[in-house]
Amino acid sequence: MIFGRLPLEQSHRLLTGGAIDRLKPLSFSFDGRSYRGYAGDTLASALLANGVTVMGRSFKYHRPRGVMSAGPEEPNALVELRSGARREPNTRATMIELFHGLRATSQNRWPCLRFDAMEVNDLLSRFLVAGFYYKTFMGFPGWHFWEKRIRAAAGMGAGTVEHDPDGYETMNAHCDVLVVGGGPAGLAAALTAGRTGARVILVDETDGLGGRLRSERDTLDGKPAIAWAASVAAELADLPEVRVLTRTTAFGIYDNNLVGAVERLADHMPVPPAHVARQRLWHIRPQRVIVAAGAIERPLVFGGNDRPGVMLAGAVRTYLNRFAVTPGKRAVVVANNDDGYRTAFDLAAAGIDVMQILDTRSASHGAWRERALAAGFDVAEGSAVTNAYGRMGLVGCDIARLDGRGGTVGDSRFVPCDLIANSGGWTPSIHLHSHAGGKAEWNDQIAAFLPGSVRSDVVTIGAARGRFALSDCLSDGFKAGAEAASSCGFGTGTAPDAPITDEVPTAPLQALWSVPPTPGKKVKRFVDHQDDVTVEDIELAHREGFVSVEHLKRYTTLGMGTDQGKTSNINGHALMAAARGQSIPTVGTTTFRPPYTPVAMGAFAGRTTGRHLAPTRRTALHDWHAANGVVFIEAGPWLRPQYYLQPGEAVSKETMDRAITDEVVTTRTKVGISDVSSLGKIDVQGPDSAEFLNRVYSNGFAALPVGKARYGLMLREDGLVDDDGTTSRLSDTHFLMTTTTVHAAKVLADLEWYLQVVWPELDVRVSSVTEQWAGMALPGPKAREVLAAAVDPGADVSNEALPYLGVTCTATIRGVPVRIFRISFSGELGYEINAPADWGIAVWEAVMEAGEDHGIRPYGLEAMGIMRIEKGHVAGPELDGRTTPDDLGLGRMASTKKWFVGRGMLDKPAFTDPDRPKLVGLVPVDGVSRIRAGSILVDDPDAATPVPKLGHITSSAYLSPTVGHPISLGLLARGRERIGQEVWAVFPLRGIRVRARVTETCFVDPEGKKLHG
Amino acid sequence: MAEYSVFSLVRQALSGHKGWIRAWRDPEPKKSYDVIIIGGGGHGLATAYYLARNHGITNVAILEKGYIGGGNVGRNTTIVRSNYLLDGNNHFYEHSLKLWEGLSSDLNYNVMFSQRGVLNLAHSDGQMDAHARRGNAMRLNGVDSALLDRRDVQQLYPYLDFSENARFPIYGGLLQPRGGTARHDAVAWGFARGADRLGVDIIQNCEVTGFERDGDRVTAVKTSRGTIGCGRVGMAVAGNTSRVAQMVGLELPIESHVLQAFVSEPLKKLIDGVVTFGAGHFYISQSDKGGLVLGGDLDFYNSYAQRGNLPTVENVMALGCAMMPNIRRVRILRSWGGIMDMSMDGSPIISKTPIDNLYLNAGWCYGGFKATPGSGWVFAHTIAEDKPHRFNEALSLERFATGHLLDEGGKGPTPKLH
Amino acid sequence: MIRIPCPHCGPRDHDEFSYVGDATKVRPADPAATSPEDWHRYVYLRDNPRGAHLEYWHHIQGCRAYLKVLRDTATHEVLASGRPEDALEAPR
Amino acid sequence: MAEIMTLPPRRSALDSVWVLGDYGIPGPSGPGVTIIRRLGLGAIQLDARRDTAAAVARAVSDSLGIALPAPGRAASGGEFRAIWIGPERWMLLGSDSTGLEARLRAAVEPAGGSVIDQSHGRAILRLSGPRVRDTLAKGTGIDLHPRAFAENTAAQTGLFHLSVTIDRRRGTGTFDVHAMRGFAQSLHESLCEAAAEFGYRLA
Ligand SMILES: Cc1cc2nc3c(=O)[nH]c(=O)nc-3n(C[C@H](O)[C@H](O)[C@H](O)COP(=O)(O)OP(=O)(O)OC[C@H]3O[C@@H](n4cnc5c(N)ncnc54)[C@H](O)[C@@H]3O)c2cc1C
Ligand SMILES: NC(=O)c1ccc[n+]([C@@H]2O[C@H](COP(=O)([O-])OP(=O)(O)OC[C@H]3O[C@@H](n4cnc5c(N)ncnc54)[C@H](O)[C@@H]3O)[C@@H](O)[C@H]2O)c1
Ligand SMILES: Cc1cc2nc3c(=O)[nH]c(=O)nc-3n(C[C@H](O)[C@H](O)[C@H](O)COP(=O)(O)O)c2cc1C
Ligand SMILES: [Zn+2]
Repeated sequence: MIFGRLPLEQSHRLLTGGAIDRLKPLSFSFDGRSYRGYAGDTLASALLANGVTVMGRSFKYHRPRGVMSAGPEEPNALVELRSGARREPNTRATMIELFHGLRATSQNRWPCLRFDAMEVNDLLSRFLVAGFYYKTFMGFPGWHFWEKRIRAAAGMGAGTVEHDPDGYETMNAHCDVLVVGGGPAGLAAALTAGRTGARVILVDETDGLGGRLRSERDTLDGKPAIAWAASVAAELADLPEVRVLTRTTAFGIYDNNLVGAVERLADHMPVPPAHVARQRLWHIRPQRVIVAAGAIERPLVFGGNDRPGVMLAGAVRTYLNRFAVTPGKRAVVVANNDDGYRTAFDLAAAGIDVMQILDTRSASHGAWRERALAAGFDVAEGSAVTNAYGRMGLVGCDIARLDGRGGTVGDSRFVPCDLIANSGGWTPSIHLHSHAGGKAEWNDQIAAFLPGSVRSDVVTIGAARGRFALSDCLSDGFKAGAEAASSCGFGTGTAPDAPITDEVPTAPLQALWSVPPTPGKKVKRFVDHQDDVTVEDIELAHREGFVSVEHLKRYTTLGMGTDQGKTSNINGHALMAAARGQSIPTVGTTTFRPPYTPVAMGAFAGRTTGRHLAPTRRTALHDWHAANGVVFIEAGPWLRPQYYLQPGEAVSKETMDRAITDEVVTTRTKVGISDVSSLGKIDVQGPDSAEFLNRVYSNGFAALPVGKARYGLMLREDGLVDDDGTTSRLSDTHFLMTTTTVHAAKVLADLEWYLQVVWPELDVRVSSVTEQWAGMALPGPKAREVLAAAVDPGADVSNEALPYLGVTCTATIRGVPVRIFRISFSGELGYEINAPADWGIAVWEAVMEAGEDHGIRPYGLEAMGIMRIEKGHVAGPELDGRTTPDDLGLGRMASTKKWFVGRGMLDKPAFTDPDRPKLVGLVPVDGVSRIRAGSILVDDPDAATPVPKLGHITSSAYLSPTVGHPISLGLLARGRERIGQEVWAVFPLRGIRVRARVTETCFVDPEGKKLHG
Repeated sequence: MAEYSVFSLVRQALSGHKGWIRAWRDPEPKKSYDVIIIGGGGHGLATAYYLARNHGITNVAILEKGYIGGGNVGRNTTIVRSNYLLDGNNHFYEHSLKLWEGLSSDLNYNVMFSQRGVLNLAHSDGQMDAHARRGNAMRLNGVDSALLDRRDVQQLYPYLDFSENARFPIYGGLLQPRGGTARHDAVAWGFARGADRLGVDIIQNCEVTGFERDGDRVTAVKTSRGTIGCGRVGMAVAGNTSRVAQMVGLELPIESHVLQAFVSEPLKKLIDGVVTFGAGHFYISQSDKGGLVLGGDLDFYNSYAQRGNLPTVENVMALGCAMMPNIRRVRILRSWGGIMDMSMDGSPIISKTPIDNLYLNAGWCYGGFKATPGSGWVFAHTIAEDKPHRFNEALSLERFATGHLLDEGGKGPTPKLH
Repeated sequence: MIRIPCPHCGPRDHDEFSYVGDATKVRPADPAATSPEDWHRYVYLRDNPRGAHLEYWHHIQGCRAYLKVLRDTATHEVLASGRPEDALEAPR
Repeated sequence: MAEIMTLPPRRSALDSVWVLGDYGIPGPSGPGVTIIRRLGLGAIQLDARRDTAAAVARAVSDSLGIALPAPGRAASGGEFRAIWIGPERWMLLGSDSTGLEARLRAAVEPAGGSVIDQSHGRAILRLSGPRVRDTLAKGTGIDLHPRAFAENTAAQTGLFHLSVTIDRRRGTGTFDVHAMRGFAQSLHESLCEAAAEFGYRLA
């Protein structure tokens, strides 16, 4: 058992009421201490039920903080949830659903929550004002010294260094109407739209439907409103085309109304069930979006307003009504709107002493006030809390009368209390509206921004557009749902009647952006609780010229915490507006950006990570390699044989080197076979095929005879080399092009481009046939004998019938029709055999069998690489996108007789500069030193920096088994003129320098006798 | 209080910080200036600062359409390095890096330049070779770099994916120890304050809307706050370059693309330096505040919207989670975009133009933050002397026509690929 | 996600496509008669407008057709789409 | 003439991973998804070239008795299925024994069509069961709801980042997925992982 001690009793839990399940007690721990809560609790409500008031520490001053809200806006009560590889720092206690065995710890404190050494920052706070770090730490001992200390103190929770064991996935959905938010407005909208038969998706961030109804004691048609919500939920569940996703946050609207949403499938459980992802990221593509995201309450800004026990009034009602928790025993209520009264009634109903209702409005004569007075509450108008006291929990507060001009009248009065419920009005959640490109329009009546104009396919309703009365939310919802469905072709567009509410009409609020301090007291008034931004910080920013809201934000970090200013931005911007003497809409607001609430990186990544980061491409011969000692290597998406171990060998440097050398030697002296299936193969058909190839290749293809292959070079439009490969003419109008593995997709796309866009007059079709054919190269002096033995009787592969660059499509091997090309990358007598992929292994085995007596062995990429360097063939490192044909010694392949892609650029001065690096061979003068690829070629390695450079080594073989010493290729300035001379190949990263002799590029059989043999 | 120091801070603390003055003035634009710099981003501000500091030219205005630092200087991932392959770039960026090393003292503003090391991972032999070539070239230029093998990388960053599960195993990497990060906003503000103190007028909310011409010369700049006469004009408007250039009839080898960036919730120190993935575009570091700052590829289409789309977000996160499977549970707090002036070879342009007294600073792609001081330095020189500094000779506008391209990646004239 | 109406497949997410770029650039029809300056203009220079931009996309994961799209680079709104040979106009 | 030989058996890309059985967490009425491999199929790509579409279509209908479907559609005719996969491009499917390629070649080449054998280049899976749509929706952005993707609808699209053809067959929620052979194992892994929470059967 992880819980050593007995659970404490839930001292702050009401005996009845709430939506918790008292029959399902759950044990959990916080900071190592065991507690008990109920199913339906959040961590915050369960801690409050157990009388725990301090749940976190603030970012900068490390002030003890309690819970301020009951929702996603929570800035204070952030904890580390779970442990080990699943540790999740900065998790809002208000959003953690309680589960059995939950473990959470406080964060950003040392050594513990109650005694935090970093609280010294609070004492030093007068130095640590906004932006102090820009003004100091510049001279000795320098920023590096201080940064270490600051980094150690900064950050909130600690991440883990272990790999997350849980899975994530993505899900796509389409619908007619998406409703974001399952409060009364969203429920009404989803229901109306759903009843028409339209495809509807309803998402809500929380674990259930009802929104604010879950927190309030409203009634609908005389019954508890929450019962109405439950009945709507039940009806929605029965509608076949409606999908309800709870625990799902719509975090952003992207172009064309793609709504990103994250569903927490298993965050309310100890670990995800087998085969179930922890979270699922939804791509929702609705025709219409209805945003019914509700509103978020604003705190009042007064002295000590961050003390544990100071809560938003709406949150207090949530704890009372939904969780049956009493967040205090003696409460003071302070508000600039009628919510104060409403809260007082709920507090009283739960048996809590309401010491005082403070209405900051100078005069309010609304119905709520009348009711409160009638009920005997002590109401003080035009008054507010001016300072709150109590480090680890509230003990009381000063209250004073406001003079309406930023000061107080008369003396303040101390009122003992352990709870302050405060409300500064409500801020509509216009985040998604803003993501969709909608404007924010200031509204004086509610003192907040409302959604302004946006396209007709995203509408915002209910509290999210400032309609705070329940009846208005409902009528908004019924109307929007009907309209959205009918615009998608469902229903008549008429809204049903809304149920009847029992609302008490409300009087307007009176904006109040900060409360003056208790006369004579120095107080801290927090605007942004998480980042410890105070009224004074905002004034300082103003003094120093950081007066635009964007500068204010960046200078003070206002609104930059995990809550993104949900509770602080409007207060902060309003205070800046006041300092500037301008209106709030003039000053404006900062930009709303996704995500609405923070989203785990893993959820975005989904399955596309780890092994699945990119799909793996296997050749048709893969299974043979795997059964025959292969070591695979990643080559782009492909897995290709790197080399083959002999039975019983394990991977090591020695076995690898031996294998590679043996593979080269076998191929050069006998015969080898390798898998070249990954080379791109493009089928080119149509009467204009030859003309087309003649245009895209720099060398001529018009006259290529049927049954012949030719090496071709392709340039980009900018004149630099793009790709190479051999192309064969299978008939007058039918060609097979091959490309390098890496460029296969790009070359196909380019060919399609020229055919579809540039030369639509050419009658040619191109298709990839890479996957259709397994490809095997069969080079070596014995290759013809092996091939002759492999092909079925009747096929003639003699030098006469199949000469160098010959092609035949009529042979069969084991009955399988194959294409045989007499081409070679290694410089040996060689063939490439293409066999339909499903028969690839059968054909490969037939060839292996035929070669057995000749000592055939398979070779991998390493041996292939060495042999192509021995031949001086160019590959990826030479085709690096910066070389011209002439740089590579392929200048003769740029025809002067015709136009081809890239020719228009070939004459640029820089491309014809004789000083350009040219491809050469390089060998160590001492005959043994390795010349590593990536070495730089210089005349004088000891020259003063910057050392003039002549070029670099592109490819190298540490040992050419054929010539018996290391060889390499490089690009060297005026290289062809330097053949026979010596240069230095330096590798300062490893302190290596090698004297190298410049040679021709071809080290083996330069006349190409073997090819033709 | 104008001078910043620990003493002034203490003194102010004792008097409630009432004595601090504006970091820069908010002047009305004058009738005309010797030099007008268009664009109050890092480069524009640095240029004005060095015009005054190095060349004694102080009758200078910076015209900024919004608030200074609201462009890319305020929305980048703050990586500073000089690990370039090609000499034309390497010398320039190294000059810039050297300036970074003394910048806070020079400006009397802590830009929090932090040399925590920039590590580029490699995932194949070919990539190791390419890194080696770059590192060797840097060494020959006197620039620090180190080639790490797999084990070295594991020691530095044990939580990267060294498991069997990694799709692209880590072979090693190239480390530039002197590389690092800086506090982006502070760079803008520090240069602004520095320039202001030398007499430069910083004029915000002043959008350039056109030019008055006299033949091959620009005589005045039309703005949303009136027409302002000019001696010379330097243009440093990053993602908006083509638009402003079009006002004088210049067509440029530039496309505007959106690049997204992300910051996570603040964490205790988790990542020491800057790490970039080699098997896809992804880079990450941790801000002094504790947020992981990360980014990746462009959104691939021309865009002037400072926001991107979800597929790129997912791709960036996929790469990040693959490289560092320990950050999957870390939550992204905010995402945003910036408009990149993608040049056709992926390298910048600091150059004279066909218009006699108009100078161009553009084409930064996603690498111009690290260039800020160096760019300002050589651009100021180019404007003051009417000829390039030796460090921006290779960064000319003509190079596209002559073929003297600076294509670090060899991607060719396809901006989205750089 | 930008939804791009493919003239063959209907509207699809933009991540099925690969972006090609400026469609107002027309490759010189007679390469032999094209000056280096015109090649330079074709390969390197871009109008790069803010607002309506005529561009090519390639439906690479779909029907593999190249399409012409008129798209607003400031809002990402697709104003029109068609085949390469179509002359596109913004609606209304 | 070469003697008539029996061809070796075709080896599918999934032979090494296809282990029959039930996996994951089945739903109340058994596995949510059943996957079978469609083996022994000829898949012949047919391109009509410039101005030959009508003639090619006529030739196909005359010789195979199948009408080439319009964009976004698939059609069955006799023992064949034809799927539109691109402008003037179709994939024709029929079992190996039908001699499909030869018949097509004979019919359409004179009419100006091109024929390409892709039989070995594709792995074709058939998915059916109550949770097929949910499984596929984890990997593709297209709308598979019957209102949007009725029988005989076919799409070239992305599935788990791979290019595929999705062909909605007759019957409730039966889809054929054609993938490139080389990626077949990757696709198979993704499909199985996606289906595991619904339970799946490899049959
Ligand atoms: C997401 C992202 C990540 C990046 N990461 C890095 C990185 O890690 N390292 C790195 O080195 N670089 C990085 N960069 C690139 C770097 O930020 C830019 O290259 C660099 O900031 C551009 O120079 P600037 O600061 O002058 O541009 P900006 O700050 O964009 O300045 C240009 C200014 O010109 C103004 N302007 C435009 N038009 C007008 C007009 N008509 N009139 C008046 N003013 C006008 C704009 O409002 C803007 O303020 C990144 C960029 C982004 C977007
Ligand atoms: N007393 C007041 O002045 C006052 C002020 C505001 C609201 N209210 C009351 O609150 C209710 C408002 O109704 P409503 O339906 O407009 O809002 P609501 O607050 O009841 O419901 C909004 C719902 O949206 C969800 N949500 C928000 N953003 C989301 C997102 N991005 N993704 C997923 N889910 C998201 C929330 O979890 C919540 O359940 C009414 O009952 C109204 O009377 C009263
Ligand atoms: C290096 C860096 C770190 C950032 N850290 C944070 C952060 O901790 N919290 C936050 O809200 N935003 C952070 N931002 C993002 C800014 O809030 C803002 O999104 C960005 O500067 C772009 O501006 P805009 O969103 O106003 O367009 C950071 C940005 C950068 C460049
Ligand atoms: Zn298409």
